[in-house]
Amino acid sequence: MWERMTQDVNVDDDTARRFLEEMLRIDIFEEETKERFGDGEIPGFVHLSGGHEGSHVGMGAAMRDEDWLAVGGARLIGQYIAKGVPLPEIMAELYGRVDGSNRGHGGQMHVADVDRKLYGHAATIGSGQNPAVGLALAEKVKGTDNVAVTTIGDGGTSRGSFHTALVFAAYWDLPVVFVIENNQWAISTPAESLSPDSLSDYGDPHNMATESVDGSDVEEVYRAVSDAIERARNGEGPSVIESRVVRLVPHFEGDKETYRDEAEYERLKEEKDPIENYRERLLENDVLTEGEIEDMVANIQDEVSEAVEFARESPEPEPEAAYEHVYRTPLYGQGE
Amino acid sequence: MWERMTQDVNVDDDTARRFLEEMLRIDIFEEETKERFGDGEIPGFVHLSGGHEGSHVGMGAAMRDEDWLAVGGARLIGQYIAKGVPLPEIMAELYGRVDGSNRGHGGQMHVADVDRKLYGHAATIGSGQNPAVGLALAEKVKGTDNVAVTTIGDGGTSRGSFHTALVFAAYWDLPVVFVIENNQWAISTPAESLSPDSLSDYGDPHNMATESVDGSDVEEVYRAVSDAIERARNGEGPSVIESRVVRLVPHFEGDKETYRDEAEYERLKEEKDPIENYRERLLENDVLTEGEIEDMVANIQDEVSEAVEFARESPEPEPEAAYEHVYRTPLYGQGE
Amino acid sequence: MTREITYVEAIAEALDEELSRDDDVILFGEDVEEFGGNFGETEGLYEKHGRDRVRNTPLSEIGIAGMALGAAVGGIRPVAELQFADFAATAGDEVFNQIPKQPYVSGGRLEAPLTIFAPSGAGIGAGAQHSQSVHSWLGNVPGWVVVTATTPYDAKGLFKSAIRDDNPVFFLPHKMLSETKGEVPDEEYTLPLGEAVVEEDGEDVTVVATQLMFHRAKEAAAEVDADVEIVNPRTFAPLDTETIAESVRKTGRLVVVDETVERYGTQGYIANEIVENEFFSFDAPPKTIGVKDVPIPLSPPLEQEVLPSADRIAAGIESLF
Amino acid sequence: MTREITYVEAIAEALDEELSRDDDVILFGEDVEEFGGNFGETEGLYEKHGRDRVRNTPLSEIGIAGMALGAAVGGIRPVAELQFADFAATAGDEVFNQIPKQPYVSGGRLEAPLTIFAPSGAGIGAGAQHSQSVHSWLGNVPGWVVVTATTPYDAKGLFKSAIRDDNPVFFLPHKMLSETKGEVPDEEYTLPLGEAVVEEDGEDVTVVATQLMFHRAKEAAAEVDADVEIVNPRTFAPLDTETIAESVRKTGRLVVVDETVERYGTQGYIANEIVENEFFSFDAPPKTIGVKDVPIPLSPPLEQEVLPSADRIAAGIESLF
Ligand SMILES: Cc1ncc(C[n+]2csc(CCOP(=O)(O)OP(=O)(O)O)c2C)c(N)n1
Ligand SMILES: Cc1ncc(C[n+]2csc(CCOP(=O)(O)OP(=O)(O)O)c2C)c(N)n1
Ligand SMILES: [Mg+2]
Ligand SMILES: [Mg+2]
Repeated sequence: MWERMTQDVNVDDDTARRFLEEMLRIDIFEEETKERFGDGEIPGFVHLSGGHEGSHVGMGAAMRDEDWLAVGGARLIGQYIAKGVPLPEIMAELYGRVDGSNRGHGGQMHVADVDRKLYGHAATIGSGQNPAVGLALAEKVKGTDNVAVTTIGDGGTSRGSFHTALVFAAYWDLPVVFVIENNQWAISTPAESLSPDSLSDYGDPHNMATESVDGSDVEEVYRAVSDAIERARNGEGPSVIESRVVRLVPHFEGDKETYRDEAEYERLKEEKDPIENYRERLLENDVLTEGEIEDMVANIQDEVSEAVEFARESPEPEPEAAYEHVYRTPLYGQGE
Repeated sequence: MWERMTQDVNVDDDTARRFLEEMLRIDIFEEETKERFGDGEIPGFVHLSGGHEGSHVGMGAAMRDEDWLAVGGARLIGQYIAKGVPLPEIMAELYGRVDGSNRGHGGQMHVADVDRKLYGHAATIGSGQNPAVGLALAEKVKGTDNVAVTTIGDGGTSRGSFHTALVFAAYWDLPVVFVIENNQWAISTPAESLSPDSLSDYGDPHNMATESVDGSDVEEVYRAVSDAIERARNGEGPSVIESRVVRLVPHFEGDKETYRDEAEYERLKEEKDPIENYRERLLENDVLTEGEIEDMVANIQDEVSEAVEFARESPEPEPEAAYEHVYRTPLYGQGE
Repeated sequence: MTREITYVEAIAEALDEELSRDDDVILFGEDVEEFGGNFGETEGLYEKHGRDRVRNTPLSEIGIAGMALGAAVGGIRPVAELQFADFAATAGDEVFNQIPKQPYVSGGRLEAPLTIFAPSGAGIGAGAQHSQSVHSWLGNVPGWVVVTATTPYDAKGLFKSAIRDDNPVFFLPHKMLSETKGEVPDEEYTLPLGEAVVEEDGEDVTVVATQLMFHRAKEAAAEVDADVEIVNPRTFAPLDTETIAESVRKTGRLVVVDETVERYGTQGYIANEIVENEFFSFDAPPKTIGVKDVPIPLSPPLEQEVLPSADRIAAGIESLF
Repeated sequence: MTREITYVEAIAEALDEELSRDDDVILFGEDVEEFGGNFGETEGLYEKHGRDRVRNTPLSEIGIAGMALGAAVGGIRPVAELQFADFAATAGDEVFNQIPKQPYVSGGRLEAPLTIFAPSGAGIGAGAQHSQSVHSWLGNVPGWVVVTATTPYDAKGLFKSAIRDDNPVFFLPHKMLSETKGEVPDEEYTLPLGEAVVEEDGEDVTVVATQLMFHRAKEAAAEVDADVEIVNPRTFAPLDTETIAESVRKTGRLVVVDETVERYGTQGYIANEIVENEFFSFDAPPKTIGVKDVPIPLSPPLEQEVLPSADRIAAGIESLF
């Protein structure tokens, strides 16, 4: 089912190093998040991205800063990081603090940063795709060549809202790239019980460009998303990409994963860890040395520790903040 | 774009006669409806089926009485008739009277007759498909081999609810036949601006059986829907059929149709009237004579006049009826 | 100077003027091009402003509302039509969970200056799924500015403000008023959002009413033997309770009429807000009038039965004396 | 005989018993099989009743709710779960326009004996789209029977009745109560729908409260210097106003606490119903308490700020004396 990963490195060394570094950043940030959540420092839900790092980083690297990202599925933090939101702002938001990206109003499921063109995530899975179409429309109306990339999980593709977004994007040939992160599970429901051969087939009736790639290979995702973005930028319309990944972590922290086959799970952890595989590939191809990687890890660990410090030191919002940002006031014409 | 209609008759003579008769019944009933609406006797909206009669009759004939029909699109009355609801009950419902199928609570958009397994119509276009999946599930749970047929317009396929219904039907291989009546228009929006080549392609990613037929040919629709129903009955799962028809009437009575090209419209009326074409075909093949058809028409005219009389004589509901049927009371355990 | 135009013409003028005024305004929805909207509200706009600014969409309210949200966040000012107000539910997640909450959830970093408009209300025999008054649903979801229109003057002035406002605004004309006529200034004008207006002065009883119910309340006021003050809230969220309270402090009596369903509709909330804060101003209990707790039936006599009539309003007023 | 079980266990027992009792009952929703539901509410059911009766669905609330409607009309008795009550909006057309209206629109010819259940309420840091109390939305749509659960006893007895009732019922447990324990009879029992219950007798003031707010109201009652009567409405539509009215006729004072958003929420309607009909029984204005007009924020201190606390309820009670 999974094709063997190619052992070549098909990007330049700098890019390759950045890929590994960014995947490690996600991984280390999330490991820390898990600890902090376990210690009760982080409220609410925490969904981690283990196994998706290659997909997130490949996609992020394919985008320009000016391209929008509308996050879907439940693997969120890796995408926020890949879109360039600073770690301290993300961590402070997970903590629900005033210096968080959303001033503590949103939390893990809602990190948004319009300045960095991160639309954020609709916590109702599958409600981010039509907004992504709207973001692309706005860019088109404004005459830019920026595109909108939007992700969704295998589970989310069952929602009609996803299909409507395909209809709308195709209708005006808008620059939208739909990335389906098929990690084989919607919580406990296996994607293999869905009828399509590849979930990217959902683009076929619309005559969209579609592709299914091994999403645990950062370079493959980078290539496929780059191609799709280029088409979109050139006015060739939307694409649908299935990024086949594995969820190497529970659905959310606390999920006992009773529904998973243990042997298969172990095999996947062994074979499909995007970071481990890429690390080995870079070592084999002499792009990096063990020592360089250790330095990289150490640096990131420092960054992450700083992010945690930042979050911890950021104050809880004052109670009155609960009533802010509901409306922009005065309303038009009010009080004149 | 339209293939030439075959001139053979491929059903037995009795069936052929019933096809023509039933199409005429729809046509004559609707002509009368139009008049009665014009005279202000019928309240609310009226959407007519001109051009869809072959599709409705072919589909209705392919079904057993025990099969469910969940009506979609905005061409409604022809489908109610094809499912066997007595004309007086339909007409009385259009009038909003107590002897209407729905006791005047529903009207033209909501004729429902569970005894005849007409689920009725969701007046929000595209909200009937998931209930159809549920109807099929109920039959399966009860161990019957009855199927659910559900129609939708070309416009309605843009709603995600339709796609979700495909996902659910495919997920359990339920006996559902999705018929898309593509009449080229969603009010004023042309279907040709949608991206699929055939709207039945929407079934392809689900690996469903799909077919696109000339829906103005009653025999073609009969054959295609019969095949799909047989598959469904045999446990071979859902199908999607595109029935390519023409809307030879305004969207609803009152629509000025400013958006249509007149020459093309005239051509379609000339070439694609399912009744006129079938009439000629039956005459050419000596299945019926002019005189027999005239008798048929006269009989139906009587039936329709009776339906109008029935509706006119049926009383308006008493005001208190407005408060009935909201809840079945007493609620469970209430007042004990 | 003023002239008489219809309510639908007022809506079309508002759209036309805002499309002309601001390049960032774009209009989309089902059948807004040649067809001109179900009630004629977008007639001529596509011809004048072109297909990039006035766009027919495929048939999906989720698509329309979701696209409007993204477009607004993306920096333009979308005005999106739903053909019937009932279809707010058809785009339920967008309308209840996404649009009104995104600005808040982002801690104010994200703006959604969009307007959705949709004709609401009963009276044309459109049945249970095309006749609802939904400002109770919308107003119960913080984040929406919910605006109704009662006259051509209101329709134009409020719609223009809705389009210019930086919040998501849901604008609700009433389909029974489409062809009613009224005075509208020749000059450009806007009306403030979030402010109720005393439309008729009176001393004895305050009647709160909007849309079709406003007109029926006026009829009722003419029938009864009391000096009726009529307050038109215009905006249902945020609600200008102060204007209503001030009126009740004067009259001592309150009738709230609205076309939403009574149970958890607008009426009880509005009445209770005033009662709770102005209890000792009341000379009689408050009276609420709305659609009884039933869907809207098709049959015209049944539809009229459930829709508050001028007589029912008059009886409600009289019951307080 | 009784025993102590948790609220979630009570829900699971109700499902188990009704699945055992009636072959027409089937259960479906996201992750109801091995996973056992987000709060453990379907644990063990799939193993016991099999995959034909307990079904994981693909991820679509429209699919779930729409399929439930069809299955009910088709003659079985579906019980469908939405993972969060907020997702009522995600199946907006089904929940607002289709399910509750089809029986009425068909003139009573079509029955829809389905139950949808979904955990509601705030308090677990789930944010604006997973924390809402939606009985104000649902109760504003005639046709739904809307039921909430306050204790394990209520949860089991009301859920069983919901499943057996021939109307569409929306059953709303509260996620903060999942692990609370309470006495539940060993024997089978059901509780009546449509009937409020006086949970605590008192002479001075009536407090109406349900779900989490009931428990906070009880705390508040212990804090204040007044003899508090607590009425639990259980069913929000239809609403048993008579039981509340009777209490107020005795106490002369009314506080309505609920977790819906205050503007067009349940509180104002309930308070006003009593005020309108029992005006002269009141010794003080009514008092309503709910979530202020904001979405639910993530930050725990902010979330607690907007969620009515026992202190806020106590202050509300005291303000009436
Ligand atoms: C509309 C909606 N339904 C259900 C949920 C609850 N839920 C959260 S994540 C999830 C599974 C999502 O699966 P998938 O789309 O494959 O994304 P993944 O978790 O695998 O990243 C579900 C059912 C939700 N958040 N939104
Ligand atoms: C959800 C929804 N959106 C919009 C409408 C208004 N409307 C009624 S019929 C129609 C066009 C339907 O087109 P199509 O599905 O092709 O069916 P046809 O009218 O051609 O039979 C529209 C937009 C509706 N009834 N429901
Ligand atoms: Mg998944
Ligand atoms: Mg059509």
